Amino acid sequence: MVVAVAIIRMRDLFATIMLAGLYGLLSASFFVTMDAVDVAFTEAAVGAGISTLLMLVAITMTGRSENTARHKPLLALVVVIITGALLIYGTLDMPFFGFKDAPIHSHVASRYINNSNQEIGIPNIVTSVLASYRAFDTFGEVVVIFTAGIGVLTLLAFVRCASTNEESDEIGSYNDLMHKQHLVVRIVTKMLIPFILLFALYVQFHGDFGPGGGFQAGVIFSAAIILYTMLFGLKTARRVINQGFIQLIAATGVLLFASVGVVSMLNGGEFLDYNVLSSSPIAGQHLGILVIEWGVGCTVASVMIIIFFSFADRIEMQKSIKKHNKKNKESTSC
Amino acid sequence: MLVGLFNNWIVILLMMIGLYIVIAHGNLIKKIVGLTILQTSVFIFYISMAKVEGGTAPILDSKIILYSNPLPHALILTAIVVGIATMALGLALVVRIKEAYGSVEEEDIQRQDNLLSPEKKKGKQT
Amino acid sequence: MIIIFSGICLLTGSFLCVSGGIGLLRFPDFYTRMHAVGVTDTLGAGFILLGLMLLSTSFLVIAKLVIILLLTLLIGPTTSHVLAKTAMHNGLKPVLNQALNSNTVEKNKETGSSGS
Amino acid sequence: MLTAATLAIFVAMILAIIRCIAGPTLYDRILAVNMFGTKTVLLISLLGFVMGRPEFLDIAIVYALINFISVIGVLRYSDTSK
Repeated sequence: MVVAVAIIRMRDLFATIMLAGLYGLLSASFFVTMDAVDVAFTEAAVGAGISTLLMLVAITMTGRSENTARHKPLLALVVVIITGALLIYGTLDMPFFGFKDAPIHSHVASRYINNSNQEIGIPNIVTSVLASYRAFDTFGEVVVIFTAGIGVLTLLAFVRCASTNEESDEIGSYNDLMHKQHLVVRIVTKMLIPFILLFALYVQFHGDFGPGGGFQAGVIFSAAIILYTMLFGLKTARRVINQGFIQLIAATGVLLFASVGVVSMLNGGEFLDYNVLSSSPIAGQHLGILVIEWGVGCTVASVMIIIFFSFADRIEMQKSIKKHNKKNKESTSC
Repeated sequence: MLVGLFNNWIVILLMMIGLYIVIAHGNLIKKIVGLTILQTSVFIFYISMAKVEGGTAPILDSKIILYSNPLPHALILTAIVVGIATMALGLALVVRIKEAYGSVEEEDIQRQDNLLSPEKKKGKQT
Repeated sequence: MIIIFSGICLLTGSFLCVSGGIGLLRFPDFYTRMHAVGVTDTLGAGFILLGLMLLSTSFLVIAKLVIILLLTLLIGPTTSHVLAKTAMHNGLKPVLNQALNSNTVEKNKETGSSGS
Repeated sequence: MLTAATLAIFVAMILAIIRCIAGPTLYDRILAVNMFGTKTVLLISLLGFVMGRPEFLDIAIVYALINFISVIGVLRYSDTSK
């Protein structure tokens, strides 16, 4: 909370973003104390890692300082205080914290807790709710993420001219430069990246039994790729992972999710009803959840990578434009 | 007696801070940070509703009887990832605005718009 | 017996963590702060994880704790190294002179009190 | 013993937050965030033991990894921003 207040006061945007990252860490540890391990998992990977990075990248393009003038702070304060007072008045009727018989616990939740072991057969209730009971919701979320990826692509993408010869030279020189500058980090990173990828796969397939699942695994996987990109340069990373290939994977994830639903419809059930996928209902549920989590993981990972790549691309393009401008100026002045 | 509502008040305070940043600050990136705070306050609200006194995390085990409510966890889990995707979209918009206007301050952008629009009207009339 | 050992480890680790925090707050310039944090952080984390390892019973938990321990051992020094290198690269000079040193201490106190 | 260690880590975290808010230079802030991340790893593994379900150490592993990645990223882009 103190951090949030400090965020208002801070004028240097860089400091603001560091504080925002800290805030993400804090809220994630709050989630752990509130028993929400899955949520803490996601918030750890997203709030503290990727969002901080994205904001930083955006800031390098937009400049770091903030204008001092704030328009109508008094009016804003009045509006905020009135809203807050109304909301606090509203909370007076809320059930107390940790109360067992609160209305939220009395409708569907008890059914999820009591019956999911027989109906779905996996220990992690959050995964079973996410991937089986409310699979249609999750499908919607995945589509939203996919759309956001497309949106970022359309906003930031540009046509690259293919000049392979120059590129390879550039990569070589860049590599030498970076190798001298960040020798230790690069070697440590090379050691770490396989473990991160392996851990992402573990999270992906262990989601049925412990905290984890497609969303978290996707974010961790993309974090590994982003780490590689930051230290070895965008062009090298593009050689490893082709842009078209990631876009294909993103679309494949969504399609995989949808096709599970269609297959279950063809087998005589309803959309996303896994009971009919296999001979026994529980085996069907296992299969369905596994495939769906895989689809979610694919989409999330590739969308995150796409977003980061397009931001990084922008930076490189702006740099090269600046270089061009400088060269032009020099030539005109001569 | 009112101590039981303490968590709600903290959430509301956070929400107000986020709202204040969104309204009162001109910088677009700062506004996005404010939105993130607002978003996180909503997450905290849901998660604190799901907590049951004496319960543990909703992963089944033969020894444990009382669990926290898994439904809000599932909702918030997806909401976080969707949140970052939309945030990335917002940041992309900000970057494009910076390229088009040369500034990310709301007032500068509005001033440039106001300068532009009368000329357009004139152009239409002639 | 094991419980006593783990208690000793946990206490040492937490003492190191707190002393690292105090060092982060009280030391005059960036490099000394980094020294305080970089040294105590890794050692404190190691001790606390060792204490937890002694407490845990199942094999899986111990394996995970060992993984965390290895990660902190690998990552902690690396980040300190990169931080120091980047700070040096971008022209942040360490305070070497004694007189200068006391000056910066006062300055830091001022900025600290006004900032917090 | 566990509670004592948890409290100590809380104190260290609060000190790190103060340094992060007050920190005169950028690198002080990064350092504070880095230390905060390490402390969070420890706090989560301790909390798992306090609550009696130490299976949740995966979260701590993710923290350790993500902390490293974000610090490297911050340094990388603070370099180019000048």
